[in-house]
Amino acid sequence: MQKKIVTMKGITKEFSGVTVLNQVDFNIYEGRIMALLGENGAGKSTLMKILTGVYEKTAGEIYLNDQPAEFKNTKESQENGIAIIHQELNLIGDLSIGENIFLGREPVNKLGKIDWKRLYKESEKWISMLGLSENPKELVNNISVGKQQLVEIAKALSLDAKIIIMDEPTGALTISETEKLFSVIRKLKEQNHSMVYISHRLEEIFKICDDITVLRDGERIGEVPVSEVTEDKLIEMMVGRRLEEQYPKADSEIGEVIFEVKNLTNSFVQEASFTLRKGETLGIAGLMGSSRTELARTIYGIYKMDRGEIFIHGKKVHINSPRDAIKAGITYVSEDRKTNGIVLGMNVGENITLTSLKSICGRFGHVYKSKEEEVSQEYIKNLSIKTSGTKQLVKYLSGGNQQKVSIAKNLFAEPSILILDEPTRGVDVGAKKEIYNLINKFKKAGVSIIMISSEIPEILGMSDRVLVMHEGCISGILDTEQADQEGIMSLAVGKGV
Amino acid sequence: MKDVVQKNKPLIVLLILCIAMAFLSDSFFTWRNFLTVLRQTSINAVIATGMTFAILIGGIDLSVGSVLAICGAIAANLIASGVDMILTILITLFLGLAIGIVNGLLISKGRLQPFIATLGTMTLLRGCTLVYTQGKPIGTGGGADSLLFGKIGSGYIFALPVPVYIMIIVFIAAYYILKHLRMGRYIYALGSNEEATVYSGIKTDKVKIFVYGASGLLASLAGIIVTARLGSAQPNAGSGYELDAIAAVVLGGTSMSGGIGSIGGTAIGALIIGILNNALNLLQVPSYYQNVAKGAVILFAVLLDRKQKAAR
Amino acid sequence: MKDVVQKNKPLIVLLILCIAMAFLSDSFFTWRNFLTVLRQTSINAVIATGMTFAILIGGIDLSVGSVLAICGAIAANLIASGVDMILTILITLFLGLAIGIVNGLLISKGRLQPFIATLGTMTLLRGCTLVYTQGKPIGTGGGADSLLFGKIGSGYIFALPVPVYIMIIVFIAAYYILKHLRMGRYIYALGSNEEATVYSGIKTDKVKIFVYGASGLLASLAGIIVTARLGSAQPNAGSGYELDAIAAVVLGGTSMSGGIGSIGGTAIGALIIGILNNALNLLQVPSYYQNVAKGAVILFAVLLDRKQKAAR
Amino acid sequence: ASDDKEDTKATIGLIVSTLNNPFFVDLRDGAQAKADELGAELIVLDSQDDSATELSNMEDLITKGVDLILINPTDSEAVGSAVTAANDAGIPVITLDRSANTGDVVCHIASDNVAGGKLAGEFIIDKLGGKGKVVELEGVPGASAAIDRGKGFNEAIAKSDIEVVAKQTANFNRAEGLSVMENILQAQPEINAVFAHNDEMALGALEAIKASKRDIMVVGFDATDDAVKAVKAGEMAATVQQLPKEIGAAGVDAAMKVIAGEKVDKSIPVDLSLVTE
Ligand SMILES: Nc1ncnc2c1ncn2[C@@H]1O[C@H](COP(=O)(O)OP(=O)(O)OP(=O)(O)O)[C@@H](O)[C@H]1O
Ligand SMILES: Nc1ncnc2c1ncn2[C@@H]1O[C@H](COP(=O)(O)OP(=O)(O)OP(=O)(O)O)[C@@H](O)[C@H]1O
Ligand SMILES: O[C@@H]1[C@H](O)[C@H](O)CO[C@H]1O
Ligand SMILES: [Mg+2]
Ligand SMILES: [Mg+2]
Repeated sequence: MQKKIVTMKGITKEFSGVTVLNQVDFNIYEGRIMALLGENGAGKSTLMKILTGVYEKTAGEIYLNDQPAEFKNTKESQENGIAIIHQELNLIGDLSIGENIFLGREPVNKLGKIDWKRLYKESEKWISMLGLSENPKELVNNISVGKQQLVEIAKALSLDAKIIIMDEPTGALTISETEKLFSVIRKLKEQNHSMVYISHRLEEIFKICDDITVLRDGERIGEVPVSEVTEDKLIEMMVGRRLEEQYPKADSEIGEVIFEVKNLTNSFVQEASFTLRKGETLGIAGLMGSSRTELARTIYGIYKMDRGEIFIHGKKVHINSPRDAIKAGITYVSEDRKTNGIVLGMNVGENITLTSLKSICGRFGHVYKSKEEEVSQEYIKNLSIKTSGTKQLVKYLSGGNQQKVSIAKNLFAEPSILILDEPTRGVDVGAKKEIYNLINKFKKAGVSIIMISSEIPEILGMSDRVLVMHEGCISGILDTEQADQEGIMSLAVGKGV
Repeated sequence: MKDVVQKNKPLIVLLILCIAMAFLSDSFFTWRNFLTVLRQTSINAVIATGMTFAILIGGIDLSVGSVLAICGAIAANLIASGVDMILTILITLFLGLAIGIVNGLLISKGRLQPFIATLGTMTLLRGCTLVYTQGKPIGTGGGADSLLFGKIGSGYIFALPVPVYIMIIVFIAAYYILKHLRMGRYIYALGSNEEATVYSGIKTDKVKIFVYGASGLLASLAGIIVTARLGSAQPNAGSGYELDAIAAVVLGGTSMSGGIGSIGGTAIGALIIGILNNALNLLQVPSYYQNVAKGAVILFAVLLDRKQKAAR
Repeated sequence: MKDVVQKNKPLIVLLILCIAMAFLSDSFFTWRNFLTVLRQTSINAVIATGMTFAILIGGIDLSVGSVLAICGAIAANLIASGVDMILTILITLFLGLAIGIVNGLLISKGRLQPFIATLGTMTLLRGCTLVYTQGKPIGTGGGADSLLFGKIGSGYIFALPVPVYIMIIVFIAAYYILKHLRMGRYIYALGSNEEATVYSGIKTDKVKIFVYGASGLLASLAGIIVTARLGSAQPNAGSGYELDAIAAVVLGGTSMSGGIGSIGGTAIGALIIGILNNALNLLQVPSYYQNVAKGAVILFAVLLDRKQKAAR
Repeated sequence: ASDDKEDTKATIGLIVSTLNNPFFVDLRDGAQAKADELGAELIVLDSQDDSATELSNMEDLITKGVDLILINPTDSEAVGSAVTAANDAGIPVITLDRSANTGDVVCHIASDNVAGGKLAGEFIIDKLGGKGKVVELEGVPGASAAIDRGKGFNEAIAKSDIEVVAKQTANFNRAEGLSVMENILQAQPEINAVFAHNDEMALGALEAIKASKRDIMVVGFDATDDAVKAVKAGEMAATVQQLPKEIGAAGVDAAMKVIAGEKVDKSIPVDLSLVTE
């Protein structure tokens, strides 16, 4: 066996009386990559936050190189050679890329003045290593979520830590970015760095990890070398049962065209035109930064259109705000749930009913609480949202469960057109399947779906047609039958099929 | 259990204050003094209720004191010139509402930061009041309506002062809005996450206008009470009242960053401040020391109630 | 190009004001009046610099006026009792710094919301000033050191008033801190995203203590200037100054929610307010209308400078 | 337009400590009326009770180049710098209502607040027959009027058997006069008289006393219209009259004389009197 660089023993964590980690053991081996797997809410992020001093553990011991270690904050863990890339982005939007990478460790001259030249030169080095060509002086607010994710990774790498923890680093990355990241990870491994890798994408685990630790409901299920498991076995360990087919696409009846976009143009999107039929799923693929999100948000009334028309049932509609969109039967599940998908400070029930609160209100705006309880219970059940109840604050749910609340909230508005922007980002395999089943269910009920996704297998598995974007333009629309990974990729990079 | 204590910390401060006073002063625990405290609290309580709305959405309304002053002056003038009491009240409330709506428009459509927008209207309206009153108090005169109007400030109904009824009605209405109406839900949502609220199809502009409108309306109601009690409107009435109202709201456990808080808390906060003022007088604390005591109690109370989350 | 205009809107307001005044008053564009305006601006500018730090981290410091008062009183007393000028200044600045650090501790370690923490210390320190001065002004006496001390307020060096030098030095130091020192980066980071700043291993408590300490220090510096100018310290000195300082910061384009803003902006904001006060007097605007005008200008200036992002 | 003064017309600056108090509004009105009568231009600036603003006002008037400055100081100590600034610019200064401790002043026109406080004290001694319990409502802590009136009043009653049972600030403010008096009424079973440092507080206290249905004599200060009305109606016992209009008028009168090169007395007292029923 390899040398253990970190040993966590009997880690228990309670949040206001609720045990989320129970006697968990966890190891990190020198020069190896440990995968940490488990369903949403299994406790993966919490375990890593305990290791890096973000949370205090309730019980248990931590050893670094066989020495007892306990870090009171991120700074201490950094000083001891542990870097972490958190699941949720933690960048300062109003600072530049370079400033973010070196935040807290700015190079200074003898008088304490920041050495800007060096700072930007070094940043450039780190981001270009990850294939990011952005100017390091650019404000983080002005780059897309995917690029922000890369900046976050660059920041962790620049710490030059012995141990690097990556909590779902590829959530916002496309395939080529992910490949780039993997090559960096391999290089680091060759240099004897150790890593923890958390991801819900099992194929990634098989590609780069050496060992796997599986958590389920806060308990450690086991630790195995990658070479000794199959994907099915892993899934069974994670969810405690076998899962059937990955993409259960339902063949529903596809009806007439109910939605049409003509020549939609603004600062993000040029001359976008497409149609959507009743009961159809239209996948939208494209590289990071291809403005898929912006297209969706323009339709949803967040961004203004400079030109173009939108028709629903052949009738032209004017959408100037999300409210108009919802009224027209369109809802949007955001890719960025923390900032605009859900209200973290409100409870599960209140979030689910927010968009369509009117439907459970009396004439004078009185909210019927019993009705609210009833419908939110229903959604919690249907979407298997892991929560202690409707009154649980959403901020205390795990990332994947927050995503489900975000979807529930949009479903409650009973849309005829549902836009899903990266709906399974950060969602575990079991929950993913549930989301796919839900998509099918609504499809069958005649809802039309637009699904933006960076996972091409998911696009291929779930959509009837695939729309591919490249730099703000629609570079092609394919029937799924004719589409394959290569075809989509070549459209995405701007080459014709 | 721990949760119950956490939630009721403002109440604990209130109790400590009451118990201490029971030992320190004989006159404190009397029915009469109880009514006096309630009546004195009512003005701040009414303003603080509007302030609670503003703070819940992550905003603030610094203009309340000036709104109180201009509305009070106009009410006094109307009554003095023989306008019917009911009509006077309606006009005054309407004015307060209108000013509040202007604040709301500046903040929503004008996209101004609430602190600075209401700092602007606070300054502007104080100027208007000085111009309108020419720096002198306006009496309500001695007419029949004036006497009736005075009852709003000093009258009794079934042994309880009229302003206390007003305060209670305002509390109940605000509680109902926040707890049971859609608008209340939107107020909390807006205060917690504005962007998500917009994405949920809620007209946040309307919510903001409602909130500042309500705050203006309640400030004018407070102006009516003050003017009725004194039988005259002072040009510098209400200055500094915004700070008392904010203190009441925060002592009541509402977070200045929005989204968290309740009217019940504000009621307790207003009572703490009312009792504190009463206590300082009853205990004959020399004037120079009163500010010291007030500052210390505010700090003590909020330190006790500090949130888990770090503030900036 | 659009960006340049957007960034320089405060400057545009300032220019409009100056150009308008050039037409309206002969006495405005004179070297004398220029110096007068700068000297008058210096006190608010020094306070506003500290306030810029506080607002940049998303906080606020309401206690500046009271810090000014207590520090001024102590300085006056020291000078009057014959303490050496330099020593007096050092003691006073140290006191301001210490008070500021207490604010910082209440807010960081005590986890209090800055508005309420500094509202508490503002009230408390005003009380302390009254107790210390017994409500009476404290003169600096007539000694040699007193005359020298007075020069800090009214002296000239190479035809420029001393307070103007102080103001310029404060601006440059603050600019350098914000632009080129690590602490400056942490201030912006903290104001922009506190959680992420913590995750980056930055001791945010230290940043907060630095910021409020600086604000206290600068308020005491302003207290020294005021006391030196007047030759005496008033118990009510500085009340309301926090609002002028905040107005200067916000007029300068700094966002009340933190993370965005600059010292250059604050300098312009303070000048706008200084020139406005000067202009209203030169134009003989009747005093009641001055508040109206001031409120209107503040609103106009911020409406012009409103951010793209919606405010609550 | 420009701020040029017409050649013939005298321009007088008037800096008032605050204009949201009726007393000073009367002072201003008296000055304005006199200025209109004598054909002078009067520029009125408000210091908003802040000494630094006062100094700024002074500087701005110097910039404007007025012929003479009438100043009602926010505070006798702090006004020194402002007066000195005018001295340096060669502009004569006259103080109104409150004096200046430093700087050269052509003349000081005022009624004496200490004397006024005494007057009120003696009136109460007389009415209560030399003994009883009184409440003192104090003005803004630190304001010179509050300090002086309190001083005169307490000096006067020190010679009698009158006891001050409560002494609290109501900040010269009517609404606070009401609530502070209400609270004092709770604590004190026996009160014979109230002395308030100004009429605003006295009128507030009066409301509280009326509501309590107790029989307590109220004496105020300033003789504002409201207070005089209350005295005439038998609700208030008395108020010390300071004749602020006359202070203002006398100020302009003296100013014109100084501008014309005539000599004026160093100190011009304005009568104090007690307004009673
Ligand atoms: N600060 C907190 N307060 C209360 N409960 C919390 C807190 N943080 C996490 N939890 C709970 O702890 C459990 C584990 O959460 P954690 O974020 O570690 O899950 P995860 O395995 O990372 O899930 P995901 O794959 O969705 O990211 C969840 O049930 C979550 O609701
Ligand atoms: N706030 C902003 N200001 C300016 N440009 C922006 C902003 N947000 C995004 N952009 C630009 O818009 C373009 C598209 O954005 P984005 O990367 O989100 O598209 P996407 O196709 O949805 O990609 P992703 O897979 O990351 O969601 C990018 O070029 C990005 O830099
Ligand atoms: O003389 C005036 C008035 O009495 C006023 O009420 C308060 O300030 C004093 O100086
Ligand atoms: Mg996680
Ligand atoms: Mg996207």
